Amino acid sequence: GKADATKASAGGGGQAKPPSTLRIGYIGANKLNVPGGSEGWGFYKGLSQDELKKYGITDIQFIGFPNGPDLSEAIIGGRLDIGSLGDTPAILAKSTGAPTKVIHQNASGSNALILAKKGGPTTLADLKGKKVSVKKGSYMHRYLAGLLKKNNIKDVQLIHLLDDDADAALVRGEVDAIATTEIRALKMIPQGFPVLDEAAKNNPDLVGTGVTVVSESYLRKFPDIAKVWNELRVKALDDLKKQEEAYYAFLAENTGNPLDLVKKTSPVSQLPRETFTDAGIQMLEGTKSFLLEEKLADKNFSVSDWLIKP
Amino acid sequence: MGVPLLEIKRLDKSFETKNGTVRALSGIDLNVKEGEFLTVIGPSGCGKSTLLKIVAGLDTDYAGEVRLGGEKVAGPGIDKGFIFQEPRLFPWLTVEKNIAADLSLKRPEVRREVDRLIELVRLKGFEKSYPRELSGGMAQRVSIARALLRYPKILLLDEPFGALDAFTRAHMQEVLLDIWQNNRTTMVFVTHDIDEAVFLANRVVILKPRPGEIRDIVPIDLTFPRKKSSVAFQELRYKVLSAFEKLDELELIESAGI
Amino acid sequence: MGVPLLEIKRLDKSFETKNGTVRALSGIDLNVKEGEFLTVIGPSGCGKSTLLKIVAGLDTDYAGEVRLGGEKVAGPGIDKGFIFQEPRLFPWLTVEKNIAADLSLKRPEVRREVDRLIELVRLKGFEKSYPRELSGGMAQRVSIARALLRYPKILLLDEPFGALDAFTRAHMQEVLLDIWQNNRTTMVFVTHDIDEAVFLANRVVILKPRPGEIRDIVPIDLTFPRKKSSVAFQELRYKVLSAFEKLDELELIESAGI
Amino acid sequence: MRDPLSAAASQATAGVRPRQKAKRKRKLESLALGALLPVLLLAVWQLLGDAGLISRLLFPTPLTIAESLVRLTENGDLFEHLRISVVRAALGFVLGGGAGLAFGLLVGFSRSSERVLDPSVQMIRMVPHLAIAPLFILWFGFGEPSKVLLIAKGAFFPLYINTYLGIRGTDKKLFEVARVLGFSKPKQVVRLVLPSAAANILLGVRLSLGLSWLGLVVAELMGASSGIGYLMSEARQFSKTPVVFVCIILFAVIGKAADSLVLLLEKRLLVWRDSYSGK
Amino acid sequence: MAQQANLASRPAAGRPESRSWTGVLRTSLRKEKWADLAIGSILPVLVLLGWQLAGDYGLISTFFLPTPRAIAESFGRLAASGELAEHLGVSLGRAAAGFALGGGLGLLCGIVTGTMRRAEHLLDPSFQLLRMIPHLAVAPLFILWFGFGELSKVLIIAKGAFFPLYVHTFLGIRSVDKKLVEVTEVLRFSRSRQIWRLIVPSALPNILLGLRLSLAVSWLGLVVAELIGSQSGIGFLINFARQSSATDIIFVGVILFAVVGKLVDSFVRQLERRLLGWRDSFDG
Ligand SMILES: Nc1ncnc2c1ncn2[C@@H]1O[C@H](COP(=O)(O)OP(=O)(O)OP(=O)(O)O)[C@@H](O)[C@H]1O
Ligand SMILES: Nc1ncnc2c1ncn2[C@@H]1O[C@H](COP(=O)(O)OP(=O)(O)OP(=O)(O)O)[C@@H](O)[C@H]1O
Ligand SMILES: O=[N+]([O-])[O-]
Ligand SMILES: [Mg+2]
Ligand SMILES: [Mg+2]
Repeated sequence: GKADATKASAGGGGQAKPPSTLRIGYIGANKLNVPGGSEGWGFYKGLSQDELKKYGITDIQFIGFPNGPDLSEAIIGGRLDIGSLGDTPAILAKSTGAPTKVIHQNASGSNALILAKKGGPTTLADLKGKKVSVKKGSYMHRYLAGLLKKNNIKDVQLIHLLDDDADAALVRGEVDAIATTEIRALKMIPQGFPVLDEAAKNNPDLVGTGVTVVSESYLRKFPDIAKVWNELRVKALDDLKKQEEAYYAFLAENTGNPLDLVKKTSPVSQLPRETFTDAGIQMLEGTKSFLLEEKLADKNFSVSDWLIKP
Repeated sequence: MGVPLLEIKRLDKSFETKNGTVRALSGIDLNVKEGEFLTVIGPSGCGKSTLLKIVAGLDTDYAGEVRLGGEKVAGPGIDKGFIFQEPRLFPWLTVEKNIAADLSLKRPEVRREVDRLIELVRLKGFEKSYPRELSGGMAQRVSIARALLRYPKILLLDEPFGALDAFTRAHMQEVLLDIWQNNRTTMVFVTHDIDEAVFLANRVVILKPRPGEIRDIVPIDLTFPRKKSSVAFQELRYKVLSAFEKLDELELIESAGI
Repeated sequence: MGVPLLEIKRLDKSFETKNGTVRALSGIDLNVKEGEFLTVIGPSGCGKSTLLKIVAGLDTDYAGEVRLGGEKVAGPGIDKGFIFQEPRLFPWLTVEKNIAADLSLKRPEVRREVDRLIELVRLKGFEKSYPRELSGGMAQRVSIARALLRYPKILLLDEPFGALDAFTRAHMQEVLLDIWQNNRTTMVFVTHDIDEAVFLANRVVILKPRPGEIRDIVPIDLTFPRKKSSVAFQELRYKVLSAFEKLDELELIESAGI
Repeated sequence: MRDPLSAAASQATAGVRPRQKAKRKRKLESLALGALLPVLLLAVWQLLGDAGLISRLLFPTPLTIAESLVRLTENGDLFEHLRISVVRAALGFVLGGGAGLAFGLLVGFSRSSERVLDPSVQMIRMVPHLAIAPLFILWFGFGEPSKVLLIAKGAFFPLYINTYLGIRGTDKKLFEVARVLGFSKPKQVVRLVLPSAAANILLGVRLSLGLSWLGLVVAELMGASSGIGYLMSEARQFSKTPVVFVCIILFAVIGKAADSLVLLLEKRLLVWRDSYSGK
Repeated sequence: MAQQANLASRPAAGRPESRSWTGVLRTSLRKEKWADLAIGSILPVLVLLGWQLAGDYGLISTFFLPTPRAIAESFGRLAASGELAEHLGVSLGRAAAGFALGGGLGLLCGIVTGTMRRAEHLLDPSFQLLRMIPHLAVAPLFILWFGFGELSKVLIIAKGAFFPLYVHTFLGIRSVDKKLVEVTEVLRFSRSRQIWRLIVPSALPNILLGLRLSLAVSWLGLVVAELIGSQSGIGFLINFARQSSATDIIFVGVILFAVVGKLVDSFVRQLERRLLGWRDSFDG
């Protein structure tokens, strides 16, 4: 992959000119039609656009997806150049042969929690023989399954439910617990649902990470994209650190979530400066082996080959 | 013949249409005694079918009074048999099921009676045919059999023999007279055939059109069986004819030989 | 009268139904000359409508030969006018539009002709009425006007006057004879009325039923205008009657006075 | 004149056999014609895939899909998924379609219930399935009841509206006949309205059946662990595209088979019709 | 021919009388319409009332089912900001385009397969197969083929709108009375005249029914069509609200779906009433 890319740029004789259009996918139905994080901020403020213009990229399109597999499919189909999604769906797609490379990992991205129903289980061990709902194929799935394995809790029945369906099932008491995102959990906790576990607090190795992937075909057209992208990102990060309140307000408006919850769940302090960290790569490896072990992913692949390290 | 079974008083009926009001009937006064055979003639569109439908209770939107057996007609019912101008068969039912209609052919008395009527209207062999497989006259005979099956107190017939050839028609006239005489069914019979009107009736009602009014009522005091060639018959026939239309039309009668 | 316009040779027709085969027509041999007025009578269900439909080209599933103007009849066409036994009006079109059918009333010659025909069939004032607002006879007159509008070379009429009262019927007979004499239209006219058959025809074809076969053809060599009361007319009428049915039925004729 | 059939029947049997043969031939012809497009599509698809003109990752070729189908059938899982889905769809159809039929009859028959009920029914018709799934779970849980109910909601409307309008299409002339013959209300329904509305009701059945079947996709999104709809969404979540296609094709083929079954029924029930059959 | 004069003359008083009569008819009709509206609202109003009370007394979880008042407040907020009108406009545009395309094709294909048996044998089985392919499964494929723009959204809606109109047009045509077909044959209607003067009017009740179902499918199809790569529309509004569990906004969307859908449906029924005035059929 990487060799290909260099060959392409060498063959082009100097600077290959990327297409004027760049298509970026993200997960969510965001009002401002940009992703969150420093990447989103850069585009929100117009900083990144200015930079990309230098490379002749004048038309930047954003596309929101309801979930990871849809985004992966769009990349495979050549409809997207770059996409940010959860590590679990990205690995699953890669294991089926998706032509992607990772250009950035947000290692401390996604916290998840296990909430129990009222009057239900009070400890993780109580989950034995119970029903727990989760959106299968998501990072919560990986977290829950990893957690159960780690604690050697058997006979747990995993129920596939979409997020708001899961909340309803919990309220009704139809499931004994749910594995859910932090922000959704924060809305449920005040209603009296006890927390059985929190990934970031108790099992930092199981939090979801987010990856930004680029399609191999785009990489051939613009071999420097990884470098350029990360430069943009760092620049945006520096900018947003100067105005944290404005950043939170942006996130709240973009996602429709209340400001206080946004501050809690997406603190600026967690936005990484590095392109990759060892801990992050460790987590990717862990997730991959887990998915293979569980037979959720078909084929093995090399994580280090997958990443475009600076 | 008994008390008046059917009383019609100052009956007025108009239809409201997009193009204005069509006055179909106006000031109809008529009594029909129990067991009487009344025939109704009149030009096309003069309101004969409308009158019959009102008596049947199918149309209750009129001015005036219509009483049957002393009571206001509220709606249709099996005591009032009706033979429509068109056959109106249920296309999804075979001949025998059309005749039985809502009665079950599994009941032996229904089965027997339906078979008898099919023979009477000369449709043996077509019991299991669907309406689309019948000729016009055959369909009309099915609809006659259907009405006869119920032995109503009063039978309202709207040109029932219009699609029948002369011989089948004569046969059906005999059948009808038989039923009338055996069951004392009161008959109100609309026809276009003046001979038929005189041949069957105790009285012939002649309507004139636009609005439909009674022009004349001619009593036919001939005994049964009647002979159409008899002088008395021909005289009455002429009387009905002259009542039917004004004199200048009678010239047409002469020449056309109606 | 010219060459044979319509030639029918050894025509056989049966219907396959769930209950077996119904033989509707068998061994029909018939020639109709150009400009001839042919009437067809026969008992209900004997195959008259079936015969007409085959001539019209509506039914091509038969054995034998049917040629019109020397050519095999391949399908229906405006050179062959057809008046169906039932009115068959388009329920969504007004009277005038039903008559115009596929012709546009915006064309002045169509408009004029439609108006003339509406007057002729006595429906003035009902141009804008829908079929459901018409009486049985009125609907039938609309369908007659529709067929007349096209001035076909041959006109096939299936009991066109069945739902008309005696006077309207006499009027329509006059109208038809006028058209026939002015345009030399060839007519094949099915009727149940023996008087009518004799009154209009050059020849009367008498069918017998099951299977439909030609029992007899009676030439009517009376000049027009004809008088129904004339002795010559009555004689021909009797001839047709006796050809129509066997002798024992003739007794019925006597008594019923058909 | 009294013996129309028997004499004629024997003579005609000779003509029956060739007629039947012709009929069978026509049937085969139409079948072949109908298979033409799907077969062509599959062939082109396979060729394009083999030639590398379409992404085999996104559009696994028919052969790959077939292999995947074989693999799925080998352990018998697929049949179990299918069985469960068919039962769900059938229950939902019976419940929703049955209610649609009943309400359609009620509203079709009575002006007053039409005025009270129809506006609300029409509004509920316009409520999106996906948006209210959480409410279904809240009220009915995510067990069988809510799945069946969600399917039933979809199945309700086509049958409702076709029954209702089928009844309103009944010829008034025949209604007059029924009244004159003194049909009781139930007899009016059974002997007049249902046969007359039969064509529309059967169409409603076809559409409802289709929606019940397709409704599985959304219904089995709600906490299912079995069923073909579940199999499909799970395969999507895990990017197992051949399995997704196996499911899509199963949806299409089984749905079409059920549809054809109703068509067959229709042909039998509507033999009495005398209507246009195309050129 | 005095009879003819008779036939022609209408009662002299006919005209003015009839005018006043139609006037009466019209006002009574209008009255009836208001009465219909009132009666039709009884159920919804009762439901709303019960819902509000149940919410106020804590009988239902307002987290999942906000009270009508809360929904109305959200509605007011969104409407005041002009957001709602914009989403609605965009969605109406998409639904209309998708409906026009899919419904139009459905009508056309229905006419083709309905009137030509060979075309039926060739196309109908494939159409029926396609009908049984789940919406949610093809939406991603459409995006692969046609991109994220309006085109794929419109096409997703069109796919849904196609089938009801197709199936109903086909059925309507195959229900045309053969007797009337014979009339057009005898009068030698051209093929196009036969279609427009006989087959379409006669199939119209069914076509209009198909129209209503197609419109509904187009409208509801927005939820799926606006799932991927959307920034506006009622479907997006609902998806956005789902992302942040804003149930009050979800309900604003759901209610908009119901109300607008019902309005469009009522419009078609009005059309139905006008176009099918000639019918002589049972009216309850
Ligand atoms: N439903 C209706 N709406 C409007 N006008 C109608 C309706 N029914 C009948 N009419 C009109 O009422 C008049 C009388 O019609 P009716 O059917 O009673 O005539 P009829 O005497 O039976 O004629 P025919 O002998 O031709 O059957 C006609 O002018 C007809 O146009
Ligand atoms: N479509 C059909 N399928 C089966 N049998 C039919 C069909 N059409 C007509 N028949 C049969 O063919 C025979 C002749 O019918 P046809 O309509 O020609 O009679 P007709 O002479 O016109 O009678 P009528 O004077 O009663 O109109 C009848 O026995 C009828 O049952
Ligand atoms: O992006 N995820 O679906 O986790
Ligand atoms: Mg009448
Ligand atoms: Mg006939």
